[in-house]
Amino acid sequence: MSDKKKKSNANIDTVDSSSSYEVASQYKLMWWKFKKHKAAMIAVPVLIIMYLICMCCEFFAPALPLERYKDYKDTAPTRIHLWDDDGNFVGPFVYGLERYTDPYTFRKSYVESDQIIKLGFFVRGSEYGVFGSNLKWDVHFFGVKLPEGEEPGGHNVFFLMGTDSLGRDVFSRILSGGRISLSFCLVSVAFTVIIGLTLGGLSGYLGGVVDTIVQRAIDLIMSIPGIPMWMALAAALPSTMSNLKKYFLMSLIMSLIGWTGLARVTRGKLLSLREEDFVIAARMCGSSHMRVIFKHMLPSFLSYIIVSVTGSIPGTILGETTLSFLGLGLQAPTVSWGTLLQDCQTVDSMAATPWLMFPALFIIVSVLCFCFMGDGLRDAADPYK
Amino acid sequence: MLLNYILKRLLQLIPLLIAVSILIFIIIQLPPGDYLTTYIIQLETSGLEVNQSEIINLTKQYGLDKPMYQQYLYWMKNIITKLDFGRSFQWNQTVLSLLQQRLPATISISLLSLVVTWAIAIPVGIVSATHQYSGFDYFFQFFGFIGMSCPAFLLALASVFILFKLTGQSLTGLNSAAFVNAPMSWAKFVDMLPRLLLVIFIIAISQTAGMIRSMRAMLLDELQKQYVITARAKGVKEKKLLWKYPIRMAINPQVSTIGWVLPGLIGGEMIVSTVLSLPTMGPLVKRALTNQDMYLAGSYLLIVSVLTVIGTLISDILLAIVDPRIKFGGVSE
Amino acid sequence: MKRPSEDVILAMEDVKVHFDMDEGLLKAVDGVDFVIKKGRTLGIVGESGCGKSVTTNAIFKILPKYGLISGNIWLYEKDGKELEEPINIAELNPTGDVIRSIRGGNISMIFQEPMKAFSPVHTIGNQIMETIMLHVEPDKKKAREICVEALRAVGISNPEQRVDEYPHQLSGGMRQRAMIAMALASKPSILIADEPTTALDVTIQAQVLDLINNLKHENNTSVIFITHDLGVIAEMSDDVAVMYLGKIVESCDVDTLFYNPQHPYTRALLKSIPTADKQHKGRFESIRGTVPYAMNLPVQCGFCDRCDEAIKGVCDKGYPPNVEIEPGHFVRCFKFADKGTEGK
Amino acid sequence: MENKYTNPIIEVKNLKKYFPITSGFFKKTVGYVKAVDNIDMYINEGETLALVGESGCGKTTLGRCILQAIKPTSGSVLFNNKENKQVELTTMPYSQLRDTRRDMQMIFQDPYASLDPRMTVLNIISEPLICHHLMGPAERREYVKELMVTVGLNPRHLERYPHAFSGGQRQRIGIARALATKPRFVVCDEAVAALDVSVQAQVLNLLMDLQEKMNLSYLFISHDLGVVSHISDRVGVMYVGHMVELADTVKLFARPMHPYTEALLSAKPVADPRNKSRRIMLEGDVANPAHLPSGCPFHPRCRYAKDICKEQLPEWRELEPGHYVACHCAQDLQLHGMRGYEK
Repeated sequence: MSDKKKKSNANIDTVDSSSSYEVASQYKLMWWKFKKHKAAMIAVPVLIIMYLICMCCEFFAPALPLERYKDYKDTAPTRIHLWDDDGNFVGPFVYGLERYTDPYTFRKSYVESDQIIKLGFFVRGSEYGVFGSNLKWDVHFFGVKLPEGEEPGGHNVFFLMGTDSLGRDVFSRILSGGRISLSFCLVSVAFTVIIGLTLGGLSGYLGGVVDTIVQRAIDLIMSIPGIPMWMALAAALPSTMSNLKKYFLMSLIMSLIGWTGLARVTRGKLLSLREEDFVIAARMCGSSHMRVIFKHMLPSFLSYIIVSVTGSIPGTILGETTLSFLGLGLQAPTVSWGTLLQDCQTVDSMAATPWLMFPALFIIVSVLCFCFMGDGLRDAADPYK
Repeated sequence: MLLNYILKRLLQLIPLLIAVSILIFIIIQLPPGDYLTTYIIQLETSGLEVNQSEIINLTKQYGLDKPMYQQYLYWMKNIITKLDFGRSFQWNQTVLSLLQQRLPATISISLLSLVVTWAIAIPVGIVSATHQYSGFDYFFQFFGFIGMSCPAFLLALASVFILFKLTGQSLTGLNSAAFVNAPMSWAKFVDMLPRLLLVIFIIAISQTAGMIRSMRAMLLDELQKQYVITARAKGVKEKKLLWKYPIRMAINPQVSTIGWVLPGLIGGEMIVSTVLSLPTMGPLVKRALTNQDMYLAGSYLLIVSVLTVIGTLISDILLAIVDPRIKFGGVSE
Repeated sequence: MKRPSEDVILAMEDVKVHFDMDEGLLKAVDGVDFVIKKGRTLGIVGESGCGKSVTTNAIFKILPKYGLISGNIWLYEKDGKELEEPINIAELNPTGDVIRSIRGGNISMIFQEPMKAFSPVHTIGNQIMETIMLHVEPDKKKAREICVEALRAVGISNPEQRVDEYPHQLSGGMRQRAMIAMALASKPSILIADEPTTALDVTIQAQVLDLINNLKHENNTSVIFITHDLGVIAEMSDDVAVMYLGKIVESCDVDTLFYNPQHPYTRALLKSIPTADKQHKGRFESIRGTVPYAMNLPVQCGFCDRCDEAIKGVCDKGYPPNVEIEPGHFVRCFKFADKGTEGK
Repeated sequence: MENKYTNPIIEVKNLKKYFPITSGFFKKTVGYVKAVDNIDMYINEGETLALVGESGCGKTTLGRCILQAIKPTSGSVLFNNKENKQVELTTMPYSQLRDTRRDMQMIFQDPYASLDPRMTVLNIISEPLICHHLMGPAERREYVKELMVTVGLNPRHLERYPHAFSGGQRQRIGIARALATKPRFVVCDEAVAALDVSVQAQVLNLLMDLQEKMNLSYLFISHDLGVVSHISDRVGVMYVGHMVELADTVKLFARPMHPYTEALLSAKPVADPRNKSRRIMLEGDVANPAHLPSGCPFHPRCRYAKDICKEQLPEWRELEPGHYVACHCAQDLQLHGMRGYEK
């Protein structure tokens, strides 16, 4: 009940607001149920934070994703210290890195020097365009405190999760890849919703020939294994295509399989709702077709749509990363979590530079969070049970 | 009764299979450039002489100069009458011979994974449901979530990496280097076994997670049903009762899910075998796709689709056998 | 516990079933006493949520895990023989051997919805034979013969063939007959019928009621008949217990209940049923308000808020006593607190 | 009594509703379920016509066909509208039908399914007002409160959602919604079947009060003969899609003319232990509406059946003034009515 309503009705005492359960709307009841799912209650803030950080990845990352530190290839993650060797508290800092060649194996690696490089928040770093615009800014959320006048890219370096074989900061690349991977699944799901709702809705509402055609199409798509079909379709995209185009086409390909599930849910719900007493009651009240659909039917199956859609996100993320990992999806220089993992395809590379596996952690955490959230939503979808 | 049902289902499959083959043919034709030019370029770049008569032969055999729909008919005709799936220019072999070399391994690995999936998921699901909110239940619920959120390729990478760290052995491939070209022998089999098990478990795990969840939910649902109380009221032993009624009812829908578990397993097999470079279809098809060797890729797609459709059919028939409501036409109520 | 008299088979003593739920303690059954006598039918009548089904489930010990049962349920006779030491069912292990030999063997049950009460994937023969093999005849072949006979006895035509059919192949009425066959196949001494005809049409209901009555007389079975329909009660029962909010508010023989009811709730209930033979197009005398939810209730007579005869300061201060106003006629009401001897 | 009602508000002629049974890949129609078959009847202004019958007999379908909630297969439904003009509902265009719905409403069986759980009581009851563009928001609010008082609800509960009410209270909300546009004809579809006895009596009283107050005509669909005997002026008995008998309530209960009515009346258990009824047991089960027996659909269960019953569908005849029956042998039978009605 909104405050507005209270005010519009002068005598407040006619409104019984003593017990909140009695006046709780659908969404309030759903929220109460959702709140009981502890894992989901943790997952949602984690996801929000991940999205926020990845959307503003230039600001939150200490370096730019394509920026190369030529002298620091395959560097292991830098350790952050708080106390110096003598036990004095300095605050967060790292030691400088020196190249070291093993005299027996000739393997190159880096060791900590005595140089103390202080870390800080809101530090100056490489310049970037804010949200891809021409507006330039060089402040980063955290990173090394560069001495006045020194340009970034020198020897005052700090790699939270190491660097790859070209000397690029893995952490910065993960955030940037997160922007692609995390937005990709939303775009794909948007396509899924558009196709699934339209076809499922038409199928359920019109019935007859349309229904038969859509049902057969679903059968058809369901009978071709998803991953090989994704791969075949992705491979059919010409390699000359621009990255942006490829991004959208790839998400469309993902949704070409995902929509079948949603269309089934939509159709089934529409068919069953059409026979529900309260919908017939609405028609008997003299509601128009549009009012019946949008005022009475849509709100009651919206929650199921949301559940179905959230349920399809993990599969999309996994599919995208898998395809990109196999080199069939998004391709370099586009950075996504899948393409990042391409660097550790063999046991040898994994053994030599295990920090390149960090993107996997982000994949697992984000998918896990979506799974928990989907679980919580499913529990809350029907608060009237 | 049952035979009738099977015949009816088989008849229904024909239009579906035709539609599947058309769709796959379209997918094959999607990449720019036609098969012949790609083939000629391939030959030229590898420094081989282009044999004109061979080109003409190919053109005739696959109707490559004809309009699209005729090419499709040629393709289908060759497959149905001669089992001729076309040629792979990359390997300069018929697709059929490639399939013969590698498909058996693919199919056996997929089917074994299916067995392992069930062997793990069903008992775990049962114990989870009957001991709801126990430590066991919580552990496997957590395991289920992890299994669902970890992509198969990552699982493969991680397990190979961990085993490498532990044993110092790289477990990629189906055999260690010494045995790759050796003829099949007991020693080779012993060498193969741990690798095979690893592959099967990796493929099975991601499917297992989902199936444990559905088995658990299904059984929890069935345990509330009135007929369980009826059986209890008859004085049936709790354990016997559990197996005879709710577990059987909860397994029924699992049987009917072969249709959607199988595609998942086939996809999983493809990814895992690519990552581990196994001598199965996976790496072959991946290469075919990246090099747009489309007859090979298309044939693979067609075969796995047909397998999926057959799997669905089998699961429907199994369901009809275990659930009398379907056998006798329509679920009442 | 001494057996009150020769013909008492089962006695409930202050039986309570409480459900420990998140929101509080749900007192589904709150102190119920009655006895089951040989060959007689006890009808339990009440509105939905009064605890009548939970009471009988307590006799079977088929309550959910969070259901707490207290009081005594004494069983004096087992397999047709008097027990030297009566069994207290309330204290039995719900999955133990003793209760399992009683369930289906000495006490059987007919459920409300025959469709849901049968497993859909087993033949009815299979499910009926299960009872027979457990309690009567372990040999499969002989059990099948008994099963066919049982089906014939409940009026199912072609029982040799029906034995191998699945529940969904039978009509609603046939399924309920099969259910009765299953319950009576082991010749139990007590049959509990939990709203056996509520899901059936009137003409089918008539068939089933007739069947239960005939079989009861043939086998001299005691019956507990649960229903909300006073018409069915009048047809079926010898003794009646009226339940309201987990308590028996009035119990007596069926004639007394319909011709000399004493508790205000019973009287109001009898007036509010739409019987066809009343004055045409008359208004109903209804009971105001609704049955409260049996959770976190104040200590007072459960009916006092809806009762026209409630005495302020008495009825809403404590539970009314159970009074035997005439031999065998118990009323739980403050109006009769000093008009008879207090019963158990 | 009878002359009081002479002005039919609803007239049903040859009404049929067949549901096709489809099968196979192409959904070929292989047969029909004849849910409602050739029904003729009328309802007078201000009277209550009850429809009784066992489950699956088509009484609910008939009620919905009359209100055009389901499009009938054929036949006509004439409605006497406010201008006292008979209009044909089956062929009426949708927009006009929407307007006409102001005058005819429906009360549902299941008080849990018939109210949208996502709407407040205010919104539920004012839905018909909004749809017909009656009154402004403030006025509507006051009117809804008034209505809530009329049906015995606390108007302070205006902003509550249905989940906060008991079954009986929900049914009152449903009644308030049905009455919001001041209709003249209401179909009560098993309106009290889901309620407990004590609450059922309250709701029935309310329905009778409202009828008196607003001069409503009811089509009261029920399976409970006890309820029907109290509330209705005339009763129609249905059996697998066919109307088998229709007469004044007292007449029908006292001297039924169709063997099925007789069996139905005798099957009802009477709340009187000293006077246990002698029942007429019907053999077998209700016929399957997808595979009706030839001739009279009741003949396999009828103890009076003759050869003609197996071959010919009996005609719908008015044997006595106002007493309609579809039975070949009706005039030759002396059937028993319900006790208490028989003199």
